[in-house]
Amino acid sequence: MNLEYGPEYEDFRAEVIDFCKEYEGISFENTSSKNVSRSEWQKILIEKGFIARAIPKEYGGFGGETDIIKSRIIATEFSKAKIPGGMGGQGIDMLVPTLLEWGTEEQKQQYIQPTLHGEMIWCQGYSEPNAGSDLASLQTKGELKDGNWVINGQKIWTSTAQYSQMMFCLVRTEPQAPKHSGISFILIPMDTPGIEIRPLVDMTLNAGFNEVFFTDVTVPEGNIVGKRGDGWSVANSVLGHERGSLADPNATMNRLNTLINMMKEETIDGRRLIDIPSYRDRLMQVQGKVMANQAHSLRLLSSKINPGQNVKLGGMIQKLVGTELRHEMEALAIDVLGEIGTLYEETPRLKENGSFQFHYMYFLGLIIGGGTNQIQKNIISERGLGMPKEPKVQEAS
Amino acid sequence: MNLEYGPEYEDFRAEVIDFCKEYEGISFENTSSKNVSRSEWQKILIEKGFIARAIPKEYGGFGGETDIIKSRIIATEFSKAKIPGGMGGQGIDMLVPTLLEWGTEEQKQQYIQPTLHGEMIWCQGYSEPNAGSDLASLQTKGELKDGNWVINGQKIWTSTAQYSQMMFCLVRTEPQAPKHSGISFILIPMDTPGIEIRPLVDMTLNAGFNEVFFTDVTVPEGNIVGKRGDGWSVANSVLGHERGSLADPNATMNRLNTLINMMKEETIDGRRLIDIPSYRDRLMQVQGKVMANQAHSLRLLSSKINPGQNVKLGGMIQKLVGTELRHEMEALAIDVLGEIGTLYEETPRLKENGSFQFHYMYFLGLIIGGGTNQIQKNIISERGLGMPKEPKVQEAS
Amino acid sequence: MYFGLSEEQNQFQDYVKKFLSDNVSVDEIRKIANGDDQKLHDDIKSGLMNLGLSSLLIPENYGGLGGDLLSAVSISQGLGTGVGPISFAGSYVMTPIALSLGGNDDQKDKYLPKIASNEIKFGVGLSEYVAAREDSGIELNKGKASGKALFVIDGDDADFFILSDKGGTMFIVDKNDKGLEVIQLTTVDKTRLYLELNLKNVKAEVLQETENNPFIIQKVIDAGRIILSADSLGASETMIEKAVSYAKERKQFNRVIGSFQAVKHMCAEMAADLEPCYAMLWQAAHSFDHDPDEARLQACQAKSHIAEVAKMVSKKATEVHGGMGFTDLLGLHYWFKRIGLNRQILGGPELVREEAAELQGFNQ
Amino acid sequence: MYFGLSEEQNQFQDYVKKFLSDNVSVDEIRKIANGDDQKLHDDIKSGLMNLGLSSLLIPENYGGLGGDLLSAVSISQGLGTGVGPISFAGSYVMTPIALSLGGNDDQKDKYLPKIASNEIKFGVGLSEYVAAREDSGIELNKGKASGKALFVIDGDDADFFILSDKGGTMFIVDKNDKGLEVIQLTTVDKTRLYLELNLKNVKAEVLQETENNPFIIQKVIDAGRIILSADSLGASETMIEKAVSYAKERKQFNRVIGSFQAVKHMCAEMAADLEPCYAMLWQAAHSFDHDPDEARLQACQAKSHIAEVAKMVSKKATEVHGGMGFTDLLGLHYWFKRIGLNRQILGGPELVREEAAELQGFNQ
Repeated sequence: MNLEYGPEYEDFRAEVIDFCKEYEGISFENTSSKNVSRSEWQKILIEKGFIARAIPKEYGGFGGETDIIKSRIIATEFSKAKIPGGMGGQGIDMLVPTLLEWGTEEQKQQYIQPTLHGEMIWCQGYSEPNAGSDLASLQTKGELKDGNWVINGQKIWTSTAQYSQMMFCLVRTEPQAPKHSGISFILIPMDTPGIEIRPLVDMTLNAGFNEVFFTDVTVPEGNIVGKRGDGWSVANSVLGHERGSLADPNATMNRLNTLINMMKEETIDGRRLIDIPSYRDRLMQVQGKVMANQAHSLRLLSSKINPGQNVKLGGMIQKLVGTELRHEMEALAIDVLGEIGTLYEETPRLKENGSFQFHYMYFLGLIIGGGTNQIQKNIISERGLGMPKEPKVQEAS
Repeated sequence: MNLEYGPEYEDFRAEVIDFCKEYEGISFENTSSKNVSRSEWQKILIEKGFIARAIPKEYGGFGGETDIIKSRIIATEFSKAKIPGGMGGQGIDMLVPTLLEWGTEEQKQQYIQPTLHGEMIWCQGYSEPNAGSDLASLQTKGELKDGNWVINGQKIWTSTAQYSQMMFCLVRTEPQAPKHSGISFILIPMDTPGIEIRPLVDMTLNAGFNEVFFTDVTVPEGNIVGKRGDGWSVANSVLGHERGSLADPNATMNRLNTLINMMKEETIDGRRLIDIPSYRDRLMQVQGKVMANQAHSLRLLSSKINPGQNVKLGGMIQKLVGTELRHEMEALAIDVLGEIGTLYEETPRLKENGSFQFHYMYFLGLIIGGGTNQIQKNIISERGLGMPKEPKVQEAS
Repeated sequence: MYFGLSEEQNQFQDYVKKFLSDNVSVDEIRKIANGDDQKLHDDIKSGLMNLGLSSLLIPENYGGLGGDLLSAVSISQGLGTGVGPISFAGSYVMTPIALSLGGNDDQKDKYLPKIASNEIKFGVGLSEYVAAREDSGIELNKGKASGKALFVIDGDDADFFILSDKGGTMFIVDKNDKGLEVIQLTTVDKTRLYLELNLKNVKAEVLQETENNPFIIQKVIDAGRIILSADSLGASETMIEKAVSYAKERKQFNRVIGSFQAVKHMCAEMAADLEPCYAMLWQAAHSFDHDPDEARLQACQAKSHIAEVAKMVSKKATEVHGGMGFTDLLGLHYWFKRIGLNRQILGGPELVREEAAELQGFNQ
Repeated sequence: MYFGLSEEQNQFQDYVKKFLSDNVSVDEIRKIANGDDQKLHDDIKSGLMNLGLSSLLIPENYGGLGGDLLSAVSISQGLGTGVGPISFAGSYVMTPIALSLGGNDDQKDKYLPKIASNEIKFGVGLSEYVAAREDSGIELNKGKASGKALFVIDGDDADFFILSDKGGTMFIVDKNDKGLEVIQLTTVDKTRLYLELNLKNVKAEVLQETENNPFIIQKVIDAGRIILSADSLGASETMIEKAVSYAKERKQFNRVIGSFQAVKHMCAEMAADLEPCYAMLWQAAHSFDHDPDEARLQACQAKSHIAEVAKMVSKKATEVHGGMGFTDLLGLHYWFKRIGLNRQILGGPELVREEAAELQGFNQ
């Protein structure tokens, strides 16, 4: 056990700290004297190797090697100094690594740099109303006509569709093939005629997702990534790059601290909530789980930088455990606040901007989304514990 | 809502109370001046119609009609007056009703009366090591040779096998038939040569069950109940008569009171356990569940005596909910006792005879036994909620 | 012996359910929740009132039906199944009980008939008596009330409010009193309205029998807790029904998802935990009506236990619906949120459990 | 940066696991539990001791290996996997720590080398300091101890006992003191022995540094809690392994039961809850060794959280085994019961959670 990163990383940390001092107070707000655009900031960060570190220089990256500890140091120091990090989003986190692996040279040239610089925003077109847990049964159809893909169908759960220039989309192009091998991965400009975006309101009353409808949406044949019918493999390599951020342990720890502070401030009959033993015991139970998850994330980090340290099962459980824990924690916050915990949106007496209720629902969404926790349990038992798959059934009775 | 039984039943209650007074202090112990044999006592109770009420007179019963309220009044008043009730056991509770439905006249004449009088004890031979949840896959084999059934195989989970004169047993007699239609229901005297009984120790360290081995066990052809291959139907009619007593709500309430009294007496650092808020909150949670189940059992009783009151789903959940609740309650008792809660068998400092640990394990056994709670959930979802069955699979992969 | 709702009570509940299923689909709920259609909401309210909700608990000699709490429970269950967007627990249960038990003859004459005939309406704010949060709490001084009532239920269209001081003395204030500031709150549950009241020397009409007699306010709270639990029970019933029927229709992997054991077991667990809640609730109401010694403990335990079960149901039923459960499309969240509200009003589970323990002398 | 057991620690753990799997099958455990074969038990004990368990935490200058708590955790996990029927937490972790931190030079000279060389053995009874039950508790008076220590761990073959008074002053008593009555207790866990001690004016050799310094006894208790948690973690690991492999073999309804989603999900839930416990435990031990400010909170939380997870695992793993899990045939219950014991020793979950809250100043 060694929780030190070593002197070379401490030098790097010093460098990051200096950088943070230099840019102290930087802001994307026009009103700020230290105003900088999102895109300029991306370029500065890339130049320092703080983001896009392992992406070749010719595509606009830093051209170095991935270094997960450096990433962590950057995240920690930026967070301390309140310096904004690099952009995230499905373009940078998912599309760019996919193109690096599967794209043609032309595609890499065309898309990676503007994406990294925040000039090209992407959304993801995977799920469909009838293809959720069973994503591979998707039915949005792509036909090759006169050198163009003509696409018809519907996607759902598409976040940021309204703000995106581009979508990467799974489309059934080989209807005769078995379901996993009939799919292609196609890039679609969002201003193509025939695309309709409808915001999808969720239980939090936000419209964080959209439905996207395609009617004879036509894009050039060359917008396919990988070969025809390779889409499932291409998409799965993307999934592999997806951030494990659904229930980030640091965010969870911050929420716990928010909860604790709230329980010290709020009262019932003049008594602090934290002094009510049944609430306190629930808090301690949640704290125990948070601590376990914090430690576990260090173990996972360690396994990524120490070859031979195998924490395969440990990686698979993150989403299941993390989302349930956050949901439980937010529920506790609501419970200890009692009636005040039910307040939401614009209202007097609201605590923490209504974020307890928001996250209580939002994390229920995450328990469901991205592979419901039932699917997660299948994966853990099959891939993690080597248990047999559900026997296949031909047709529902 | 009317929780009164009405005047005619209050008359009956008065009659029962008189009876209890008459037999006050009755005992099966030789040492008692009011000694009576088990069998004599059975006869007295039958004569009054307090047990075997609906069993025809010619087979040794009372010859009346089933009256569930009278049964309840008897149980209540006997319990108050500490008068012993009638015998239970698999002969009286399961075999007798089965014979009434399926037995030949000769079988009824031969078996029912001695069984009711406690002179013939029965055990049940259903489960096998490889036929548990999937009981119908049982393999104990019966072949008809020279007018006799020759039985080979093994049974498990046979309680009271050592004390029984007879076993009613499920045997595969038609190996070519589909699995549910190849089984016969056969009566086997336990002193038949070729029967070996081995006690089966369980996690409570008691041997409440046995394994029973059959080697060329030979019984007359006429010992079959119902036709060849009818055994599954015969046995299922018996299951229908099985007592819903796995987690009797009154027993649960008594245990709760034991737990509460213990929490008032025992201390930590001089403080009563019940004054420790986290323990108290758990106690209150358990009490809430017990109260819900108590009320629910009244609703079920009501549905049995009021035609048209349908509580079908409510009846299906009893075993699942009741066994989990008892297990949880005993676990709480152990937890509040701390180290002392771990004591077991003969030892200083033991509380309540070690019954908290015993029941903690025993009810885990009941969660598993008699159709695991996983099977119960299948039944509730399929028969109670009308959800589809698990698709059938031909052979394990 | 008969344990359950009577034929009449079942029928009354069926009227409510039928009215809601005929007139208040998810689309209507959504319009009301969004405040888009006041007329629609008014029509639904008056439709429901026409069923006789307002007169149910008013004694017959004051023009009401003289019903008991179990009858009110049957209605509340029905309202819960369809998240009926209408006042009930406060205006038509707690209020008539408070007036009947706590009012003098003049007060009963003055208010009860008009409640029954739906000429006047009361909101109820007793949260501070149960658990005062922040700067809330009201002091009575020579017939004047000052302070804050943080969470008043059924306050929409209210002409009067029943409030209490810290000792449990209940009193009526008039909505039009110029010392009274009415502040609208927004909660996750938009099927019902909740208010904060700010009082500065407001004229307080004390319910005389409640002075130095906390038994009455406790009785009123018991009734409120039982009725809110019935609402959650009804909402849970619907959530399970919706989950089961969604699971029977929705296909993934060439199967209806309801044939997957994981989904089946979630549904079985919901049903198994909810089923005993019916009897628990009816027994609590029956005790309230006929066996006062048992009623308060049963009300506390029903409030706590049903809140816990309903919370579990609201989560699992949403999960069974997958992504659709998380959207507004099916509107499942209206039931989810209604359960969330009922859980906290008049004491969340931990608080009422502690009260249950106190009642039994368990904490010294 | 490396977060985990070192290669050496893993190896040490593997030795322990291998010794147990080679020498201590369920049949051996059963014989030992039944007290049927003292020689067998002695052989197993000495085989395990030969791996160096007794010297692990003894400082090098006293003839030990000078290992840290994380190393002891790795051993304890290994012992837990095979329900190793041997003393560890008390005799070879808490004792050396108590003597090293609390003893004077003479005491260290006198005891530590002999513990390392396995010439003497200590039992430990600090339950009364954590939570005194019934009439237990010991008073020290002029070098004499009187009272009762209710739950002494690792008391088999002990020559001495480390006990404490209510203030946390620890002291040694000699097994042969004629004022000392040793009472054997029987618990559900027969893989280890537990004792009650009854003291009447027994000579008490006080560990001087512990007088007026409860920091030391707390440190000893932290270590004990971490080591017991490691034992439960190991036992849970085995229970999951056994459940998974049983589910892959056992057929019902023409399928291995491990292909049923209900069974798969039970196994997945066990694994998902247990997996983060490894890191939690190692971090607690690491803090104990290197970051004392964090150690006590982490020890409390690890004790509570792992106890809860292990309890859940012990139930579900038994359920996956069906009827076989309930019998003695597979002996699964030895793991079940070991988990049950560890849960209660040195404070059950509620008690240590309350201690965790106190440490953070949460309850005033």
